[in-house]
Amino acid sequence: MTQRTESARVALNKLVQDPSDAVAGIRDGSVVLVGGWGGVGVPDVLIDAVARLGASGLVVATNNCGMGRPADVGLLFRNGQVGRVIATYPVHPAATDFLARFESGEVELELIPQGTLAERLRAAGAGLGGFFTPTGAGTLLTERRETRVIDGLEHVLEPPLRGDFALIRAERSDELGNLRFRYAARGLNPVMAMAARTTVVQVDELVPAGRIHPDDVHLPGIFVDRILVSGGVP
Amino acid sequence: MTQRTESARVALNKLVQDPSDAVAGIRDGSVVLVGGWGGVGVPDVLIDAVARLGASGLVVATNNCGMGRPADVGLLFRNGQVGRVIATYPVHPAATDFLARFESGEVELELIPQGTLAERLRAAGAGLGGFFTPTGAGTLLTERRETRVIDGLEHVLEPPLRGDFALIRAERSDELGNLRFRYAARGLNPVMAMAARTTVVQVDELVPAGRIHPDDVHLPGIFVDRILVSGGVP
Amino acid sequence: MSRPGWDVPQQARQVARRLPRGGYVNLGIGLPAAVADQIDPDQHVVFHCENGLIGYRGMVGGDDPDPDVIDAGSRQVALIPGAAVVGHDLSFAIARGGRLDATVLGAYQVSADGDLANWTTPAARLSGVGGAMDLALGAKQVIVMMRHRARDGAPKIVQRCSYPLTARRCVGLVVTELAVIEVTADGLAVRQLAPDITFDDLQNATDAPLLAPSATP
Amino acid sequence: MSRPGWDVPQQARQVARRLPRGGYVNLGIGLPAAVADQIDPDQHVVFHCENGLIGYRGMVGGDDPDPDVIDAGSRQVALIPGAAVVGHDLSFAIARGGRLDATVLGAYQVSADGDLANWTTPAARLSGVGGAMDLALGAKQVIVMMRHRARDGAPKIVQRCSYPLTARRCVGLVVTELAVIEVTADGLAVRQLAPDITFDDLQNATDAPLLAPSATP
Repeated sequence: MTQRTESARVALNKLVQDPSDAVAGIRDGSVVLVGGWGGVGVPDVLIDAVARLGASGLVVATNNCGMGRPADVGLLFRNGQVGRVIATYPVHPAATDFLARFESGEVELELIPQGTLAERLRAAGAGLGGFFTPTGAGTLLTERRETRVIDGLEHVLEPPLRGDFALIRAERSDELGNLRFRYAARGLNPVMAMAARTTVVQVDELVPAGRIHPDDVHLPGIFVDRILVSGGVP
Repeated sequence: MTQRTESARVALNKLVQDPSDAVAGIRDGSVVLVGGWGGVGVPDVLIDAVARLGASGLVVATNNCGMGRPADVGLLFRNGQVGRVIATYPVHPAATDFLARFESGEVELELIPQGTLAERLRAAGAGLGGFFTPTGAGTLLTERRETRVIDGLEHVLEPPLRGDFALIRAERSDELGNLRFRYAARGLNPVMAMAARTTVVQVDELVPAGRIHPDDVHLPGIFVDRILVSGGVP
Repeated sequence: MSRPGWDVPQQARQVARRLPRGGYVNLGIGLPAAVADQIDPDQHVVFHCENGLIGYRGMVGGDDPDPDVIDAGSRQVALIPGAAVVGHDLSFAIARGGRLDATVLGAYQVSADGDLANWTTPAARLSGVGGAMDLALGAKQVIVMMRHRARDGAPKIVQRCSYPLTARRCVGLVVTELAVIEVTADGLAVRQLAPDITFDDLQNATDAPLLAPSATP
Repeated sequence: MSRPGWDVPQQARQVARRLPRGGYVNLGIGLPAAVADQIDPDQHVVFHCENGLIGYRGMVGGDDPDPDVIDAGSRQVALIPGAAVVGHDLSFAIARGGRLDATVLGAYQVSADGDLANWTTPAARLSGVGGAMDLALGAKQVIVMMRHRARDGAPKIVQRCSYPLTARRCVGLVVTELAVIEVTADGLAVRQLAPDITFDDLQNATDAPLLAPSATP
């Protein structure tokens, strides 16, 4: 008589060999959290695999909407796979594929403050039902949100943002999925891993269990379901 | 025309030499967050300094209420300095000083689930106005909380828990207050540091800036105001 | 004086062998702590502690005790290769966010429909709650490991809890020194009896009606 | 073609020297990024970037660029001794939790009472917001660093913003290529004029009334 029905996350056998196995299960309409900030920490091989998979009508949460790299999140717009995107900074001049789909009305955009994006992801990961924040209160971005004055300051109620899948990138993983990130490539990757039912990580390097000191783990493997070792799209 | 009036946290000159300087400013009625979980990560020299300072009517947030060590949070109960305590597990048999003050009605107890304590502290640190959680809904512990059904599950609205001071302990600090904790001694120390207007850390070891790799910092120095180097109460 | 049923290590083994292979499992304080000592390493269960240690095991001969490596009851434990440490905020985000495959908790009372009472009694003027509510609500499966009766002999498996609740309808399995009992939609189904215990013994020690092993699928 | 007033490095120095000594300061994208290049190291300002880097500086000769060490505008920067890295959740907890002594942001419009409009224009069909709202609300002091007029010549310091707001009454100081202007309870007080700029020049380029340096305490 369990209350949650998600499949068990197991500490064992997280390693997948093929990019297509890494993204298996992403379906039309899936909510996919895509890590990376600007050009760093981008899970390019996983994005490329989603492009090959061909699922469409995806709801994508991302910081940017593409920076003109061969396989950043822009590829999913180019392929017409995105139905809705939740983003904070979609206006980079190189986000031409997003722009075209947005202009034609094929893609719906939910623009949210960057801190609210991070906090909504974390709220999902932490099992919260939502939170009040003053960020964005009284602006166009929160017109449809419930509001409440707390300590004299107007707050908006933000819901958790849960993903079916998170596609993230890390520098290093051990066999249990304990991750290390490198400088600004950390970004949203850890909170996205927390917020998804299935978290897939692309890592540059795999090391044996025990090689990363327990106090040096950035994100524990309990948040990681599948590990793909790959240095990136050539 | 700033919105916040707290004094500036400066990256410079965080080091204090004397325990009394470390806790200066704690006054009657101050809200003091005291780190440590069970017997580990306990800022004993700082607690001892508060005992010498003699402020009373303190509102203390802590996991436990004492484990019978010479200078754990129990000392503040022994001294009659605590008016109200927010705790998750005050029933350890060694918490005799708390017990006596509680039985006599001198100390008021707010008992909260451990995860809610951590989350309320983090909410304060993250500038949130509160959050909805299912934990504790429908129990005696949340009888006075606002409730709301979210996704079919009853949630309670929990407010942030902000401290005037946080007294925490870390293994190591650099000159800028970047901290490393050791195993289970991490505990509530980092979130308490986030939640307080003034955060004081007792560290076993001080190292020069640059000695801790930026990717190996557990808690950045921006959350730390004062550093006292001390190996503990003899 | 020998008591009927399993001893604590045997009871802990009954819990341990039912934990999901390769799963992440939290162990509460008290009796559940013993499960870490009885797990078969080939099950590859990773134990999570509310204090932020993920991946620990019971101490064995030759282990050096480390004062900062302790379980929820402040008992010395050891870390496995691949262990990780987080603060309480993340430790409870894990528990509350649904990342634990199971938690093993002690209890004062468990009801026929899986209600759990394990943090206070009606008589208590003072109680501790710790992580009980977070874990009972957040883990995918809640296993209760407890003595079958209270010290005063009162049955702890009851039709309806008379003690203040920790969480409703959360318990899936109850392991006492007398039996392993599953909470099912049809009622409390006995899955295994301790060697020297009969079904009638068990029913006599239990307030709520039990379904005998033969009567359950 | 030379334009009147300070060049970008000079303008950045005007901002830099007004940053609190030993303070934690966030720099937004665009013009504010240049402040990291103009800070006096003896001020011991620690720069925070929304991407999670805390403690960076502009590149100097001999620095090795690292692709993962970049500022909010993806410009190469270098880390100082004592730098720390956090994820976006903690980076924005810092910003929203009131830990930043100041943030330097670009703007489309600033009003006489410190309202900030810097994320979209009425004509825009598409906008980005990034961390603007988090920072404008969370930092203890908001400093705007911008060109004095828009590309079409329209004044950007206005009596009342006509563009959608980022946050109300948050801006404390405005530094343009023409002047340093403080938002006070009495109005917009000119604190410093660029060498070749007169007060009348400045007022002519500004929609809101200004208080002349001599008229302000």
